[in-house]
Amino acid sequence: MPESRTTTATPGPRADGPDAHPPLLEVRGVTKSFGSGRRRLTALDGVDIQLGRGQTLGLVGESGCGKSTLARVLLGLERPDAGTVRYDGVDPFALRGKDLLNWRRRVQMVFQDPFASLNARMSAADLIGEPWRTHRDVVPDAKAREKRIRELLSLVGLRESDAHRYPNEFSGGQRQRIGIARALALDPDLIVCDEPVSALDLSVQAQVLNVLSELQSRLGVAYVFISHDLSVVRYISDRVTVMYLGKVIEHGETEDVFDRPQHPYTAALMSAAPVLDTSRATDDQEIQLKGEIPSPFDIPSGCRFRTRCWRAEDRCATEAPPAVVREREGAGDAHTALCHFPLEARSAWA
Amino acid sequence: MTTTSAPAPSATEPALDVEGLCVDLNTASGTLRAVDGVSFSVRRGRTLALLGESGCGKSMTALSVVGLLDPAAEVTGGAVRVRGKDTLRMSAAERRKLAGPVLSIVFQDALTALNPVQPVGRQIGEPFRIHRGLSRRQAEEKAVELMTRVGIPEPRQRAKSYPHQFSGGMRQRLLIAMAVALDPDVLIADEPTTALDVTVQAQIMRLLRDLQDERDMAVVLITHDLAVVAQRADDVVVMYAGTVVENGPVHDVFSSPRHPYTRGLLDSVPEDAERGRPLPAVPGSPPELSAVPPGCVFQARCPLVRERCVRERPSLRSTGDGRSAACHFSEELDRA
Amino acid sequence: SAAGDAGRADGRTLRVVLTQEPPTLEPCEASLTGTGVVVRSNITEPLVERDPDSGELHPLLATGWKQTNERTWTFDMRSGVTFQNGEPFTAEDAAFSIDRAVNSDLACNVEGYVFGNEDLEVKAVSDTRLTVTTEQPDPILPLRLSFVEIVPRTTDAEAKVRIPIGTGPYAVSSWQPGAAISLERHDDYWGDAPAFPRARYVWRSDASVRAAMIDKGEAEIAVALDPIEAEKDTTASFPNNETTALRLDGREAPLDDIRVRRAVDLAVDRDGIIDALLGGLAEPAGQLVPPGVVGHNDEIEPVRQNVARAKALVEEAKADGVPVDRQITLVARNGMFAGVSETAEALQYQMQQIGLNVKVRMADTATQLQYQLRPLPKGVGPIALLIMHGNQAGDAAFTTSQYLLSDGPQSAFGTEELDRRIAEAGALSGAERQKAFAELLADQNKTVVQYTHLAHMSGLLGLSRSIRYEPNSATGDEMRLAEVSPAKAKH
Amino acid sequence: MTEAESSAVDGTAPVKDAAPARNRPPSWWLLLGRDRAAAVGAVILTVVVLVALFGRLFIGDRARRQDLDASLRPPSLGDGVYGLLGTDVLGRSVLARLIDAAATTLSVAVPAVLCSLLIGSALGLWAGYHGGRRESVVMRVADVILSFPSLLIAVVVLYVFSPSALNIVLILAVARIPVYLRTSRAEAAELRSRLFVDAARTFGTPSRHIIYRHILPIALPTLLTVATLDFCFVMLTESSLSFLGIGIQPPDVSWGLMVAQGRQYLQTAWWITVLPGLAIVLTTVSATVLAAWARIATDPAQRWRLTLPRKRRGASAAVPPEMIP
Amino acid sequence: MVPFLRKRILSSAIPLVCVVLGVFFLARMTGNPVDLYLPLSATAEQRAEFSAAQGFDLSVPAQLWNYLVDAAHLDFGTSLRTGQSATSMVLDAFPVTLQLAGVTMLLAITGAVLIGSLAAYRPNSLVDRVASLLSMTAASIPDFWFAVMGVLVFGVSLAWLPTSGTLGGPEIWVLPIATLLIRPFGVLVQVVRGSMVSALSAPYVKIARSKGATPRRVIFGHALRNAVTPVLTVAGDLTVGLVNGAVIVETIFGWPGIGKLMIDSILQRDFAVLQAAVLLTAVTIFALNIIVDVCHALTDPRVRQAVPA
Ligand SMILES: Nc1ncnc2c1ncn2[C@@H]1O[C@H](COP(=O)(O)OP(=O)(O)OP(=O)(O)O)[C@@H](O)[C@H]1O
Ligand SMILES: Nc1ncnc2c1ncn2[C@@H]1O[C@H](COP(=O)(O)OP(=O)(O)OP(=O)(O)O)[C@@H](O)[C@H]1O
Ligand SMILES: [Mg+2]
Ligand SMILES: [Mg+2]
Repeated sequence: MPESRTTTATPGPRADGPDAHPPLLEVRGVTKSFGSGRRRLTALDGVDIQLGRGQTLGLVGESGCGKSTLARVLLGLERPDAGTVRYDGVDPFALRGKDLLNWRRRVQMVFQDPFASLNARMSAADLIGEPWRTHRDVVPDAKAREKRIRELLSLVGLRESDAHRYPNEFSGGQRQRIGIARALALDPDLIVCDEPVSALDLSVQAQVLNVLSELQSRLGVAYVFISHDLSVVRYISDRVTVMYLGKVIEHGETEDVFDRPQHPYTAALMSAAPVLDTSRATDDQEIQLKGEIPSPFDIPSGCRFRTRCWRAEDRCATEAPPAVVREREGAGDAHTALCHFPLEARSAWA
Repeated sequence: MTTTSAPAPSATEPALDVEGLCVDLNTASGTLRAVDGVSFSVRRGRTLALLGESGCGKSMTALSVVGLLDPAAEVTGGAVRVRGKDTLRMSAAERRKLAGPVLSIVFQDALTALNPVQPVGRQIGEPFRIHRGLSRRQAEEKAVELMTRVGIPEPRQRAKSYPHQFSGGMRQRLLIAMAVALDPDVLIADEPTTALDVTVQAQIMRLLRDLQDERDMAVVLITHDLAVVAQRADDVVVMYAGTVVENGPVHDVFSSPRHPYTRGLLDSVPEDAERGRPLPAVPGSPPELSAVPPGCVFQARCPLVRERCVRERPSLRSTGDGRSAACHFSEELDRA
Repeated sequence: SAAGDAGRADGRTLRVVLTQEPPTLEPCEASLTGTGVVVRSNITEPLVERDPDSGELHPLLATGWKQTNERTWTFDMRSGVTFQNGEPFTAEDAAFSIDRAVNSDLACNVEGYVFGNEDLEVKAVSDTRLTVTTEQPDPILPLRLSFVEIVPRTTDAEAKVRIPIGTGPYAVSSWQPGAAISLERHDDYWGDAPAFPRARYVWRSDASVRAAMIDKGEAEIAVALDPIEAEKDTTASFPNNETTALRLDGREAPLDDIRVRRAVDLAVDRDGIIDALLGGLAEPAGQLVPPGVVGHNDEIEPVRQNVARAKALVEEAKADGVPVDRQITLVARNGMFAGVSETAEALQYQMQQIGLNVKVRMADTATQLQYQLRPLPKGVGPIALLIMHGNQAGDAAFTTSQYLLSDGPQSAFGTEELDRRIAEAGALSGAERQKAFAELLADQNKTVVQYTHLAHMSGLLGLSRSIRYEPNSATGDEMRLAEVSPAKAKH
Repeated sequence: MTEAESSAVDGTAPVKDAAPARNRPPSWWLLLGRDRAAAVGAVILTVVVLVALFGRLFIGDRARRQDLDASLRPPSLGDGVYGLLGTDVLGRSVLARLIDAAATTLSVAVPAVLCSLLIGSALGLWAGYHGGRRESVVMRVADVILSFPSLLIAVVVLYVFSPSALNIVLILAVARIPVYLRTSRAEAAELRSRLFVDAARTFGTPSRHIIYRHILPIALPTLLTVATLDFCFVMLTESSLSFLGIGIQPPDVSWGLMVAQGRQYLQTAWWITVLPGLAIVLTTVSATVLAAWARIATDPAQRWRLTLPRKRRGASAAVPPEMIP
Repeated sequence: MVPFLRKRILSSAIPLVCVVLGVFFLARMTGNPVDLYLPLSATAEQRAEFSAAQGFDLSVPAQLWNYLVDAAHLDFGTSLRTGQSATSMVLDAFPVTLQLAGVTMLLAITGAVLIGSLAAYRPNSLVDRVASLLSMTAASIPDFWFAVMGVLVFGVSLAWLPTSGTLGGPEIWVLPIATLLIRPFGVLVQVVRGSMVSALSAPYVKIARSKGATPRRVIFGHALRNAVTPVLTVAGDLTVGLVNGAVIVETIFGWPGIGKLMIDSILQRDFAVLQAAVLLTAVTIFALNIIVDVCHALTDPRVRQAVPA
C-alpha cells in the first residue's frame, strides 16, 4: 500500500537539512511483518533512517533484529506494510518501466550470504557481468565488458584468471568479493552492504574496506553498511543506527554512539566486542546480557529490551520508552535513543 | 589439568598431532594440492588457533583430521595422530570409534548442520547411543543435561523441538553440546561464531572456554577474528596457500610476528584505524592452487621479497621460544 | 505346481476359459455370444434346436410341432423334465418364457434379433401342449423359437435376471464377479448325465494366456486361440460359419468403377493370407455364405490372385479418368478375428501393389459399426470395410437381405436387378430357393462386385489332452459341456 | 606441491600477471570421453538418431514389402542383409522394419516429450516463480489432467477422430504436461526465494529473464532427467496403445507397435518382439545414462567427478523428482 | 492440520467437478452406444426405442442435468452392458485395483529404498552401477511383454506359478505384482538414489559421521527421512498411474479391477459405469495427493509448521 504512508516524526535523523535537496535516501516509519494471524512476526516496526549522498550509515543489531529485512525493503525486494521509502524524494515502489530500471541501476546490494547469493552455475565473469544484461547501455560491447570485469576483479582483490571459475571453487571470502564486484558493476549511487565482510579474513576485509572507501571518495557512493563487527562499522560509518527487535533504538554520529552510548543495549553490544589485545582479559568489563532475544512473534510490551536489561524497572513494561535526544555540539545528526533510563556518557563501561 | 580416562595421553604428549598433512583436490581442470604439508599439535587443555586468509585450506585441514573430507578431496600424505595412533591409516570402523569420544568437530554452518527432521534432543543424545549403547530414553536424558549445560532454557521441552525452531545462536550451542557430549580429547571448532552477532558470539566463546576448562579438552579453533584468537587461544598457527607460514604462542606471535604475512594480517585490523584513512592491507591475492610458484608461496605479495624467495621455498624453521616461521628473512621482521 | 484360477485339475471339474466375462447370464440375452456360450444348452434349453451341420431342427423340450393353421403352430412338450429348482417343466413355463422374451418390455436381445417388432400370441393349451400364433404367416417360427431359452414361471418377468434357472444339464452354483462362474451338474436332468459333475468358467482376454492355461493344465478348454497355436496337438479348429470380406463402397470414386472393384478382387492373395496369417485354418471364399447354408453356390471358385490383370484393370480405369489415386480407407475392427490387423495390412499392401492408394484405419466396435450400418457416414471418402458375417440361421436370405440389397442395412449399394432377384428368391422354397440364391450370389460377383470375399473362417479351440470334445460350427455361440468327456473314457 | 608449469614466474611481478592463464574447463567431448557408459550411450543415441533420420533413404520400401511366402523366417545370415534379423508374419524384413520404426518412434516420442516439456516447464516455472493465484490455477489444471483417465482421452481422440501419429503425439503430450508442470513449479517455487534470484531482481532483471537465466538452468537437469524417463514412458505408452489397438496405425510401424503385434509370436518367433523391445530398452537406457552424465557435466560443482579415474568417481547426485508414470 | 486438510479438500472440489464434467462430455463424443447393444439387423424403430429407453435421445445438456440430479442422490445409473448398477460394479472392481496398487507400491518403495540407498552410499561402486542399470532397464521394459513372458516362463515352462487369475493362494499375486512393479521400482530406485546422494552430502550427515555413526545409522537414521520428500511425490504419482491404469495387468491376468472396467466401458460405451469409475478414481487420486501432502508434513517438521495454524 504505497499510498498509505504515515509520516509521524519519531526519533531518528532529522529531515530538515540546510539545503532544500531531499536526502539521497529517506525512510520513514517503515513497518514490515511476515505471516498472518497468531503467527505474525513483526520484522520492522516503524523504522526511520536517512542517508545523504556519499555518506555511510552503519546498521548494527542483534541477529534477527530486522537488518536484512530493512535492506530488502531498501532494495524494493519487499514492499513495506507501512511507511515511506524515498530516493531523492522519489518513491521506488511507484516506479514502472524505464524509471524503475534507472532507479535499479542506482541502488545495489551486497548480500549477507555469499553462498546463496551467487548462482552456482554461472562463472565469476557471468556473475559480475550479469547486471549489464539488463542494463545493456552501461558497458555496450563485449570487449569493454571483458576489460571491465578484469578491472572489477582486481578491484576486489581477485585474480583475472578467476573469471572463468565457478562459485564452488572459491572459498567463502572469495565469493563475497564476487558479490561486491557485481554490486559495483553498475556504478551505483547507493550500495546496501549486508554484512559484506563478515565471511572475510582480515587481510581481505581490509582490501575490501579500502575499495569501498575509495569508491566513496572517488565516486561519491553512499553505503548502508550492515555488520556485527563493530570495529568495522566504526571504521567505515559516518553515522550509526542500532536496531533491536525491529526498532531503531539508537542513532547518532559514529563517535557519539560508540563512545557515549545512551541505550543499555548499545552499551552491551560495545562491551561484547572482543579486542585485539592478548594481554587484556576483557570478560570483567563485558556486560553479559541475560536470557535470549525474545521471540519476534511475541514482542515484549513497553520497552522491548526490558527482558534482558539490567536497568529495567516496572515502568519499562508498561510505557513505551521516549526518544531521548542528546544534541551534539558540532555539525551532524543529533544522538537519539529510545530509553526510559538512558546511560550517561561512559557510565556503563570503561 | 587432570587426566581423566585411562588411555588418555599424558599432559606432555599432544592430544592431537598433525604432521605433514597433504590434501589433494580434484577439479574439472585437474588435481590441486589444497593443503601442503601442514603440521601442528595441541595438548589437552590448550587452545590452538588456526588463522589464515580465506581459502588457504583451514577447513580442509580440519575436515581431513576428522576424516570428513568431501569426495572431491583426498588426503595424500602425512599423519594425524591421536592417542598415539595415526587415524589416516585406520579402518573406517576404527575411525568411527574415535569419532565422538576422542575427536569432535563443530562446524560453522549451524543452520544446516542439524538434521532438520529430527528433534534436537535425539540428535544430541545420539553419541551416547552410538558409543555408550544407551537406550533412547537414557540418551535423551543425557541430551537434556547437555542442553542445560550449554544454557538452553527449558531444555526438557526444547529437546522435543526441531532445529528450525531455534535461533542461530541456540543452534550453534546445540552443535557444541553435541560435540562435547562424550568429553572428547580434541575439539575442532571451524569458525563457530562467524555467522553470529557479537553478543551471541561472546556467549558462545565463553561457553567453549568453560567447557574446555571443565573437560580438559584440546581445542583447535579456526577463525578469522584476530581478537577472538588473541583472547581465547594459547597457540596460533598461521596458514597461507595451504602451508603453515608461522606458529607459536599467541601472545608472542601477535606482538612480534616473524612472517610478513602474519604481520600484514595484524596490521589490517580496523580496530584503531582512523576513518577515511586506508587500512594497511596486504596487497594482491594468494597464488592460485593450480599454479603455486616453486619458491616462497608468499613471494608475490611480500614486501621483503628477494631473489632467493623465488628460487627456494623456505621451510618452517624454528626461531626459538617454541615458535617457527617459514621465511628466509624472518629475523629482519623481528628487527623492523 | 500351482493351480490356476479355474481350480485344481481334479478330473471332475471341467474348466473353460473364455475371452471375457459374460456380461449377464439372462437367458433372453443368450443370442449374445458372451452369454450364450455359457447359458445355452448348458443351463437352459429351448424348445427346438437347430443342428449346426445339417441345419435341421431337432426336438429338445418340445417333442414335436406342427403348423396347425397359417398363423398358428402347436408344440408338444416333453414330460418328465424338471427345472433346476425342482419345479416340473410344463407348457405354462414355455408360454411364460416366450412371452417374457418376445412380448415383454425387457428389450431382450432375442426380440430384436429374431422376432423383429412382431408380438406372438402364446397359449398353454394343456400341461404338454402349447400354441403360438403370429401376426403374419411365419413358415420358420420353430427356427425362430430355437432362440428362446425356457425358464420357469417363477422367473422375474419385469426385470432381467443375472443367474437363470433352466432345464439344462448344469445349474449355476456360484458367480464370483470378475473371477469365475461355477456350474454344478443338474442331477434330475432329463437327458444323459454329463461326464463332468462340475464346470467352471473363467476368462482371460489375452489369447496367449488362454493358450498357456491349456499348456499348463489350468483349463481343459480355451476358446478363440490365435492361429499361431494351430499346430499344437492341444488345439482343434472348427468352421465357425463366419465369412470375411471386404465391402467396397461403390458410391465413391474410384470404387464406383467396377473395374477397380474387380481389380481389388483380383489383387487379394487369399491363400497367402490364410496360410501366413490365419494359420491355414480358413478356406478361401468366393461368396458370403459358407457351405452348408441354403443358397451356397458350389460352383463359385474363389478368385485367384492375378496382379497383372488387376493392374491392367486399374490402368484402364485410370485411362478413362477414374481417379485411382484417391485415398481409399480400409476400415477394420480390432479383435474381429485373430490376425485382423495383419490381414488389413496385407490387404492394403496388395491393393497398393495394383496402383491404388489405401490407408488402414483400425477401429473399435462402436466406430466400425458406424461404417457398417446404415445410415452410412457421409464425407468419409471411399471406404473398403472389412466385415465378418456369420450366418447362424443357415439360410442365405439372412445374408442377402442385409448385405446385398441396394438399401440393405449393412450394404453400401446394389442394383435394382439384384434387389428384385433377392425378393424373388426369398419367396421360394426347397431346391428352387437354393438355386435362386446360388445364382444371385454368382451374379453379384459378376455384375455388382460389392464384396471382395476373403475366407470362410475357422475358430480354434484349445483342448487339454485329458478331455475329448468335437467342436462344431455352433461351438462359438454355444458350447455344450455335456458333449465333453474325459479322454480316458474314450480309450 | 605440483610444480608444473610455473617456471616462468617472476617473483617480483604482481601475481595476477604471473599466474598462468587458468585452464578453461575441459571440453564436453573430453568429459564425455571420460565417462565410458555415457560415451556408449551417446554413440547408441547418435546411431538411433541417424538411423531415424536417414535410415529410410537406404531401405526404400523394404520395411513395407510383404512376402507372405517368407513369413516368420528366423534371423539368418543366408538371406541377405534384410534377412539378418528374420522376417515378420507378413514376410517383411525385421531389420528394415526396425529402421523404419526408429523414425516413427522418435517422431512420436520426441515431439511428445518436447511439447510436454516445453509447455509444462514454461507454465510450471512461471507459476512457481510468481506464486499466488497463478500458481493455484495452474496446479489445479495439473490435478485435473492427472486424475483424468488418459486412456479415455486416447480412445476418444483416436477412435472418434483418427488415430494419426499427430493425435498420438498430442495426447501423450497433454497427458504428460502435469509431470513437468509439477516438477518445474516445485523447483521454481523453491528457487524464487533464493538470494541470487533476489540479487537479479535488484538489477531490475525482468521476471522472464530471471526465469530463463537463473531458474531454468538449475531446474533443467532435473527436467531433462524427467524427460528421459518420460521418453521411455512415451514409447511404452505408445506401445500399450498399440496393444489396445489404438496406437500407430499400420502400415506405419513403431517399435511399440512391433512389440505389441509380435507378442503373440513370442513362443514361435521371438525376434519379432524381442528386437524392438531391445531397441526401446537400449535407447532409453542410453538416454538415461546420458542425462545422468549431463547432470554432472553441467553442474560446476560436480564436473570434477568426470575427470577422475573411474573407480574414484562419485555420485551423479541430485534428485530427479516427480518422474511420474 | 485440520484447516490445512479443509483447504486442500476444498481446493480439490473444482478440479473434481471439471473431471466429472469432462468425462461426461468426452464420453458423449464417442458416439451413441445404441448400435452396440442391438443386433446388427435391428430396425430403425428398435434403435429409436432403445435410444429413448436409455435417454440418449435427449439433448446433451438435458442428459447432463439428469446425470447430475441422479449423481446428487449417489445414483450413477445402470450399466448398459450388464444391467447392474454402475456403483456396485465400480465398487466391486475397486478393491482389486487398490490391493494391487497398494501391494505394488509397498514393495516398490521398500525395495527401492533399500537398493537406492545402497547404491547412493557408494556412488559409482559396482553395486551402484548394477542397480542403476537394472533399474533403468526395468523402467523401460514394456509391461505387457514382461507379463506375457512371465506367464510363459514362470507359468508354463517352469510351472512355478499359476499363469493368471485371482483365486488361490499368495502365488497368484506374484506375476501381476511383478509386472506392475517393474516400472515403479525402476523409477523409484533412481529417485531414491538421486535424492539419497544429495541427502548424504548434506552437512548434517557430516555431523552424524563425526559422531561415529555407522553407515546404516547414517542412511536410515539421518539421510532417509530427508531424502524421502521427492520419493513420496514420485511414489504418489506412480500410484496414481496404478489406480488409473493397471489395465494391462488386469487384462492379461484376468484381475477384475477398475482399469479393465474403465477400458471395457469405454469400448462398450457404457457411460454410466465409466462416469462412476472415473469419479471414484478421481476422488481417490485427489485423496492420494492429499495423503502425500500429509506424509510430507509428517516426515518434515518444517512443512508441518508452514501449514497455517
Ligand atoms: N520471508 C520471511 N518470512 C518470515 N519471516 C521472515 C522472513 N524474512 C525475515 N523473517 C524474520 O524477520 C526477522 C528479521 O530477519 P532479518 O533477516 O532481517 O534479521 P537480521 O537482522 O538480518 O539478522 P542476521 O543478523 O541474523 O542476519 C527474523 O526473525 C526472521 O526470522
Ligand atoms: N570443489 C573445489 N574445487 C576447486 N577448488 C576448491 C574446491 N573446494 C575447495 N576449493 C579450494 O580449496 C581451498 C581451500 O578451501 P578451504 O575451504 O579449506 O578454505 P578455508 O581456509 O576454510 O577458507 P574460509 O576461511 O574462506 O572458509 C580454497 O582455495 C578453495 O577455493
Ligand atoms: Mg541479516
Ligand atoms: Mg573454511
